[in-house]
Amino acid sequence: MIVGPDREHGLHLLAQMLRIRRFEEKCVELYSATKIRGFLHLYIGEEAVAVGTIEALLPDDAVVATYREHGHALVRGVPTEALMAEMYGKLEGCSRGRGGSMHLFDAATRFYGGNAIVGGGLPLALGLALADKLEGRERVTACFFGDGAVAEGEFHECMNLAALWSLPVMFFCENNRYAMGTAIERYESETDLALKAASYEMTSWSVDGMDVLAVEAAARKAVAEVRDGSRPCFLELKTYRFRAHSMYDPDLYRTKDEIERYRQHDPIPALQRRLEADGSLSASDIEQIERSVAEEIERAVAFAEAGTLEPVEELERFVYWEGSLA
Amino acid sequence: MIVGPDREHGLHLLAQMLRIRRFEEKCVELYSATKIRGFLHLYIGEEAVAVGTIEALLPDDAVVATYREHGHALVRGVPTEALMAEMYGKLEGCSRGRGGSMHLFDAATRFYGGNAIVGGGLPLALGLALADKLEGRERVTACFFGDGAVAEGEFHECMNLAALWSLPVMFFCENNRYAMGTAIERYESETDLALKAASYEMTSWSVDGMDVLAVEAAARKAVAEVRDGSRPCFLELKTYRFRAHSMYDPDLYRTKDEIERYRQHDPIPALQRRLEADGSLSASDIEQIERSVAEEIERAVAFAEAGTLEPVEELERFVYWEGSLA
Amino acid sequence: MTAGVQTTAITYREALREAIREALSSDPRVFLMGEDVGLYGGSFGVSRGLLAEFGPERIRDTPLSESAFVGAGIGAAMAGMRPIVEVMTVNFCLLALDQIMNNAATITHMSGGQFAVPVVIRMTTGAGRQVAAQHSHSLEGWLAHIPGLKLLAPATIADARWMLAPALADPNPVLIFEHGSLYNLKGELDRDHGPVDIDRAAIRRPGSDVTLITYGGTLPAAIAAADQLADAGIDAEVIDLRVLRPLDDETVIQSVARTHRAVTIDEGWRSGSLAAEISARIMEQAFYELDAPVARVCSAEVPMPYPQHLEQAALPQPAKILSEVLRMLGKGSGG
Amino acid sequence: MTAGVQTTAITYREALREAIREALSSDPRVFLMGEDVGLYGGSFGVSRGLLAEFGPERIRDTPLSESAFVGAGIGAAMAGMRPIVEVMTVNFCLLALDQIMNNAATITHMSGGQFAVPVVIRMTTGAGRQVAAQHSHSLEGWLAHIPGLKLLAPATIADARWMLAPALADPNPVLIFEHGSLYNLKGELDRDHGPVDIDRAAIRRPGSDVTLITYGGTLPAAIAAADQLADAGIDAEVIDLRVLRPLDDETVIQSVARTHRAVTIDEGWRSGSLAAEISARIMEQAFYELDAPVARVCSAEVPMPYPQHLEQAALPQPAKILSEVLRMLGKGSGG
Ligand SMILES: Cc1ncc(C[n+]2csc(CCOP(=O)(O)OP(=O)(O)O)c2C)c(N)n1
Ligand SMILES: Cc1ncc(C[n+]2csc(CCOP(=O)(O)OP(=O)(O)O)c2C)c(N)n1
Ligand SMILES: [Mg+2]
Ligand SMILES: [Mg+2]
Repeated sequence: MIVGPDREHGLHLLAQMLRIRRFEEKCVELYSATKIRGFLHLYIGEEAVAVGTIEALLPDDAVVATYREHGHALVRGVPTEALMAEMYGKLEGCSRGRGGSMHLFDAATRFYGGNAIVGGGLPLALGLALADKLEGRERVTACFFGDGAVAEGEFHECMNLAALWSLPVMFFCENNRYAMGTAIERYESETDLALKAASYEMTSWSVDGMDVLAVEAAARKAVAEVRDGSRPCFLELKTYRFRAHSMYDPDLYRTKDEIERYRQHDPIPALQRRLEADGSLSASDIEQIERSVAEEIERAVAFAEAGTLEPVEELERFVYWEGSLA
Repeated sequence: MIVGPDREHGLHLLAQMLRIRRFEEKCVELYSATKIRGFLHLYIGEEAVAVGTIEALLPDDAVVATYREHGHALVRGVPTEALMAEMYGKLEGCSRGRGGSMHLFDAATRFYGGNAIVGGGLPLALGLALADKLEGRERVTACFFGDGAVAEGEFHECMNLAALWSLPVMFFCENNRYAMGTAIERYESETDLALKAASYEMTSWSVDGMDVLAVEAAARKAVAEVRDGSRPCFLELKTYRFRAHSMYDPDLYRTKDEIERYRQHDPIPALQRRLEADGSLSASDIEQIERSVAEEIERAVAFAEAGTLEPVEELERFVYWEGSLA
Repeated sequence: MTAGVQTTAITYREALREAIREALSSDPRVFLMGEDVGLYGGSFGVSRGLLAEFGPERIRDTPLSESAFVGAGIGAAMAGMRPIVEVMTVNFCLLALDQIMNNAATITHMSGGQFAVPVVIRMTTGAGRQVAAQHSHSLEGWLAHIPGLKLLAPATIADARWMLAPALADPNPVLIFEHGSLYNLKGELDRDHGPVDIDRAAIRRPGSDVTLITYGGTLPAAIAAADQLADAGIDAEVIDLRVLRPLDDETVIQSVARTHRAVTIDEGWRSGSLAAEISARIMEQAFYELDAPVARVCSAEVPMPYPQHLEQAALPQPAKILSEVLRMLGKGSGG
Repeated sequence: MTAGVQTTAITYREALREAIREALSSDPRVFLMGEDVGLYGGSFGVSRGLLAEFGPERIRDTPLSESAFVGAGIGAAMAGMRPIVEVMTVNFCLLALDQIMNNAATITHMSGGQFAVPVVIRMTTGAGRQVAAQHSHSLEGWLAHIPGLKLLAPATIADARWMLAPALADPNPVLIFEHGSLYNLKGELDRDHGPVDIDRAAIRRPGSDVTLITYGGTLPAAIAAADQLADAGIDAEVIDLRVLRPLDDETVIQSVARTHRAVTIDEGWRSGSLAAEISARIMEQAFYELDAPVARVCSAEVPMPYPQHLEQAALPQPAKILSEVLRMLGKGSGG
């Protein structure tokens, strides 16, 4: 049983989840208006995962994420304006507009992307953690990936190497039960993912990813193990996406009923109810959070709209690093 | 406790192991004489594995092996002459001389290579088994690979897919404790390999790979599961190679002591002692086996020596299939 | 349209689906496997409906395990099946390249001609949909480097419909590249056409002043450029290579011998592109026929950027083809 | 040898080892990792002794997990380290190609210039040791297709010794290809030479009648051919490309402008080879200087066969270069 948060922290978690939800709802609108293009993978329904886990990180820790990473970038502190400008492909975006939705990067917050190859970020996370280990820094690298990535050979290689070398990597497996249109039972012979981690001699847990307090508690425990024990941990976060895989997906491979059932566990109302029950949340609190989130997003949209398109002459910049390194 | 074999079967197993041992000892000689070139990976010390496992297969089953596959090809029934001619790179070789030591192929015995990419044969084995399953044939595909291959992503993908699709693949993991110069403790976080298999919901056992009777018994049990249960099994064969990884290897990464310790478990004298104790083996039996093996190898060498080199004009043949298929 | 020929309006996507359906219906050894080919219907909708029609044994959804299932297709082909393996996009085939190069392309030769590998591997290729650096590769020209493979690039509805049967009948591994921009292409399909020749390039537009050589996703750009050139009084021939390996030199060289000028249009990155190979072959086989150096219009050598204006600037466009040809004919703006 | 220059007799292998040792000694951010680089000393003996000298933290043996450890090198480089990753041979880099193309080559651009990727990835390449189809690839010319990478091919002892430091100082991913036939090459090393220029090709033998362009493992064959041509009164210039991406066009084009004839010698398969790119660039930049079409001497388009006579027949040999040049100069045997 997770002890209730203090009022301030509870409101903070709620606000973080709402920031993601409202940001993405706006993205859907902007996608319809063709302001945002390409692939757009929504995190709606899974917000408790990014919010709860990233809560457990220190500012100096690193984050490696997937193509479904708006939420992670937002709560990690990548400026909302820069995020929205990136969605627009504008020069002021956090990747200068070159990356788009799937490739959010931000050196200032040690946000190492946004990786659109399933499993492709895991080796990078190992390397970031190895650098910390070799340099004697007590930092953690948080690596997010989906259940589908577990089937990739890369997952296996990385679990072994991280455990073998005692690398400070925190593996956060976002198990939303689907890899695109394929349910986990249809692509994994053993669906207990935490069990798999154990076969590498890696400590692993599983937690309800729809309960932000449970996520935060588990993440704090796991991250502490990584940081203090200087070894990797694996945390499975059982969650669900309410929306289609991407804007292209007609979502015909699961029933409306199933989606409805999971919507009953929407992490945002769940936390709201809990805080209300505790007496920590009033109607005006909600109103205030919603207002401030709305303003934040409005500002971001205005910023993105006002942003500039990179001159075509600069197309070939950054293929190679400009200048030299220290 | 494995019940002793009848006399005839015992002599057969002994002869099979000796065929491999003597064949490879001859190869070493021929390598020094530069008759054989390129990579040469010896199986000496591991003979009980190929002999015991392949004993459990039916003629129609398929075999997929690695670059350390002389033994498997020999006991599977690829003609010794064709094997030796292949080692020489002669037209009469089982791969027409094009493959060499690492790429022995033989359609007649369903011997699907000889694969020099660690892990590279596993997906092929899946495909062979899938074909059988789709066509409703009750055949087994035996897939051999080393302990080192377990670290490859391919291993993981194939274990999952085989288990998920219930493919009749018999995974034979030849754990000789080293991947080239790296001991298993130095590259696997969890060295209990049968445990790994279990994490795919695949039945797995481990057996003393220096005891050919134990290997045969375990292989028969496992192959029966695959054939009757139409699902994959994993068998770890704990063995050891007495020689270096390849002829290029100075073998400096393990102690002479360690090698000596394992030599005490040499599978050939072990079986010999056992048969002698049972009273099934006399000095003249041994002599006769040795003589017949020596003759077989002499014949093979003579065949290879007399073989022809493919005309240079034929270099570009077989890049594409010649003719059409049914 | 010739009178008497039976045609139907169809999309490139539907043409591919019809070809797969026909293969499944006519040969029990054929099956389709890949990520989301079943219940989802294929990430580009090509296989929609086939699971219901042929069942899960023959329409197999796979885990995200590119190396394993591509290799399994190779093994199944060696055992006599006729697998169609779908790699969702060319971008993910990098994860299966060891299987493709070291097994599919090699086993027939390495076994001294004992085993055929009649597998077909389909993938979507190309950019243009703003899906950025990791999802916009055009690697088919690059993969054409590998001996032992055959590579096809259907650029028309007829090729989408009729290339699969001969590819499956071929005893060698055949890779088929479907450009993402073509799926919604609509046109009339000759219903009685039957299997096409998968050895030869096709002249899509005859002409006498310059040869435009291309394939796949850039065929429409080449045709558009040829139309604009016609307006300027320049008669361009357009060759659709269709087969990227082995290349049909004859069609290219004969055309260049007539036009004396050639431009290759190729969505691959310029350095080491298939366009370079075409240029080198013309150099070797038709040097003395050339009135001007062979030119290339390729993609800019950048990982594809997300914003539309940069992506379009990076890709071969009719305007670039046009200006290349005008420059070659000494009619450039001098810029 | 110029008087006063300090030299030592050394092998190519030792030169590589010295370079790695120097890097490890002078920069604490440098470490070496790969399969069997430690206790075994590297499968080609390059790193022998380094584990004892620098310890297991900086000389890291890895599992057989090419994708994971190459990717880990990329990540460590992004975090400020200077990893040297050894992929035992180019044949196995196929398993790590997704990391190389989609991460190493792409992240700087995709992040809008925020992250440098100063990783060095070394691998042995090439055929000639009868190790057959899966172990004899020459893929470096093919990999030079990928924007965002730099590719080096040290063909001399000096380059083996002096290319690593500038490669590590480079903020971009640098791939270094060591041809297996060169490790035992012995020669004198100028001890005070210091880092070499990794932007330019080198003229290894000046000449005026024809330009032989090559790199890596085929440099000795090109030099041998040039020597034999000299005997026949033909003065060949030999260019060692050294850097396969980005290519140094200037050195090549200036040479061709002097000699008016060029042959590229490349161990890669002919179709889609780096030699094709060289041919296309000469076509584009020096067409009017050419007295004859540019020729290519490449490997036969076969998976490498095991027997020595077939392997040697498949590889570029001095005799083939010679006959190509003689044919070009109209002095062929007419055969
Ligand atoms: C290597 C690779 N194969 C296939 C794809 C196409 N693809 C993109 S996302 C996805 C599903 C991944 O599922 P999961 O890992 O569970 O993450 P989720 O989308 O559910 O967050 C697929 C198949 C890809 N991007 N990379
Ligand atoms: C993918 C790949 N990586 C590296 C190598 C080089 N190599 C050949 S054999 C070998 C060791 C393999 O060990 P194991 O699988 O245990 O088989 P063993 O040799 O012990 O029979 C290595 C590293 C290879 N052939 N393929
Ligand atoms: Mg998922
Ligand atoms: Mg081993």
